[in-house]
Amino acid sequence: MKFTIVVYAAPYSSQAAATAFNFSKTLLSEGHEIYRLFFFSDGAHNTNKLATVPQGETNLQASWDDLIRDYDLDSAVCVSSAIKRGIVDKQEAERHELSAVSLFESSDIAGLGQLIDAAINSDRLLNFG
Amino acid sequence: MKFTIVVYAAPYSSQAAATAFNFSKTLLSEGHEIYRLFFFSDGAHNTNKLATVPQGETNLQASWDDLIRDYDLDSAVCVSSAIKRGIVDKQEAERHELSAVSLFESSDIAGLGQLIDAAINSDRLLNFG
Amino acid sequence: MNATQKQTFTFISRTAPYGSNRPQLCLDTALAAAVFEQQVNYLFMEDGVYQLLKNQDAEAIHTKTIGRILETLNLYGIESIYVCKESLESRGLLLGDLVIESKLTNANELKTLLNSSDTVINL
Amino acid sequence: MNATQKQTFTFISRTAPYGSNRPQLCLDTALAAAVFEQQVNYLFMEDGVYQLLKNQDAEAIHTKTIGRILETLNLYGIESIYVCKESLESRGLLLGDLVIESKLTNANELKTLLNSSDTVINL
Amino acid sequence: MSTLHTISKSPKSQLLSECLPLVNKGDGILFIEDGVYYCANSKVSDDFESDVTWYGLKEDLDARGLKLDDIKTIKIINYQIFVEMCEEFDKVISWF
Amino acid sequence: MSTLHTISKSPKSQLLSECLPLVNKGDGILFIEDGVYYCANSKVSDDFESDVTWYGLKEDLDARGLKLDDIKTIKIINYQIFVEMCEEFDKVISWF
Repeated sequence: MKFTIVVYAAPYSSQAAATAFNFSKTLLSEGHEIYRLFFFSDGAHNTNKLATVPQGETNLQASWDDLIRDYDLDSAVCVSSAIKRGIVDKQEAERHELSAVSLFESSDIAGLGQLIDAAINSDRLLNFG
Repeated sequence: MKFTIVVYAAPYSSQAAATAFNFSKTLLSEGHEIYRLFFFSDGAHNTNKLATVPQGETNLQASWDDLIRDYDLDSAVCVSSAIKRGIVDKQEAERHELSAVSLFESSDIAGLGQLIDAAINSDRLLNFG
Repeated sequence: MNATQKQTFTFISRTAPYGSNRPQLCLDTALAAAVFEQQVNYLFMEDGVYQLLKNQDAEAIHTKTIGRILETLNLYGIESIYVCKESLESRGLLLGDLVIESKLTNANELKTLLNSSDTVINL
Repeated sequence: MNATQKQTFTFISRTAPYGSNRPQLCLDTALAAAVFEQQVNYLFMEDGVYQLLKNQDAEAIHTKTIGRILETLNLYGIESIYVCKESLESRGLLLGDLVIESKLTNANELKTLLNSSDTVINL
Repeated sequence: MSTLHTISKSPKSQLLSECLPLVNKGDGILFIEDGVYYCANSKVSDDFESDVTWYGLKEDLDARGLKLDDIKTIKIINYQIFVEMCEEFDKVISWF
Repeated sequence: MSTLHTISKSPKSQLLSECLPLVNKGDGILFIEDGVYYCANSKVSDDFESDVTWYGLKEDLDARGLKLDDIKTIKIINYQIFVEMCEEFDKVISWF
């Protein structure tokens, strides 16, 4: 079955992003498919590649990155959510003359049309916030 | 009167960070003093220098940076909050071998002792979350 | 995207304006669905009805005034707008307090609406 | 910091564990205050009393188990621990359900506690 | 069309009373995250209606120390079964 | 010692009923952000106790279209007066 997972919440401050991650990991290991991950609003913070955590704690951003690469997932970050939060790829960094890139290469900046497309083309859409 | 302002909330997803900013700006323009700004938990996101906003909207991170520099404020970001969220200065970026710096130079990475110190040495401590 | 696939999206906006960005997220997503010519239902429920209050002016808090955007919701292809009767009444509000004329809908009608939706975004 | 300045900090922890990081923020700040040898009061109120339930095990959700940390709160120099009586009762909980023995405090005592505090962190 | 409703905030949120008027017969309600505290108070769970199926996420119940014997009408499921239930129901509505 | 309590979430949060048992005589309660919706419902504001002073932040009331004539017992203040009130009261407790 094809799922789309929408994440509205930042990592660490609430449990929702971790729940979305656990759900995504489980469905993939059960042989289901993820049509698209969509990071929306504060969910954009899950795709920041500059995070590190103390030893023994889980780096949720890096966990998402691993999962996306392991399963070659389509991972989209809402463009208007991302740039306001300092989540930028090379192209956005150049356009806005910013000093650095913060978005994992495993995710792409995308418009809200990608969320509507995902809703249409998935069997199930789940929201985590 | 000496104030300390503690910000727990990320910009944009809730109003709290904007309220903290408006309050801070008002108290300074009324001739009061800020002993310390302390960005805690998701409040750390207010100090990300890589953010841009569409024309006509307010870049809250840049507004904080302006205010901090204009009034030469002491601005501290909780270290454990910051690094988990990809908010790093040059030193943290080097220590964790990260590709970029995301923290405005106007703010400093600090421990929770700086919050206790601020509570002791300010006349008033206000929390915004 | 395959333009021939038309689905029913229902958006439930349950939160007050300005305190959080959830009303704006819900609206932006509904507008995107309308652009892609999907069937869009928009439901204001619980604190969400406060988004429709007249005389909002968010200038002082440096934000877009949501009430003014919602006034023209039907121009954007969102024509099925519902306001939850119970939510309005429990807040002491009347239809005349709102910026738009819309169907007052009770819980039973809303059940049917949700039941016939393909995707529900609930913010 | 001037070590001779001793103030009274009261921490009110009003939220359930794991769903948000607020219990952890409140605890970390209180520990910092204790390290700086301030007078620390710690109050569990509303959903915050759930932090004290026995038999927590957050292994399955990859988090530190808060209940286990709170068991040893007094070792860190936080000895004035209060649990709001009304909050416990309205949730159908008993003192025996909790990981620590602590004073059950009613609203009137809490009023006095807040009144005599220099700084209140309320999360 | 049947719907699985997930509720992820504590009873203080009043999410269940927001959700219930929109629940159709045959729907399921799954408590996750702090939503599992709805299972903690037997006064609350005794009122759960029987034309809806009630679920609680095991991982979140265990984390919070919520014992099984407090819970009468609620089926305990883990993440694997959560995924399976998303197949069984026609759609999922998240309440947060 | 007098305290100014700020409340910044809508009545759905139940923050006022959490706060009130801890309020001392002579304290102030200030509604900001979505907390100003406590001023919107006259059924609520009629119950406000008189040994506490009640305030609402003008900027947040204006943004939300809350008219003054709905509000009886509440003093409307702007950010400048918010700052002044922090001086008048001995400390501030934030409810969010």
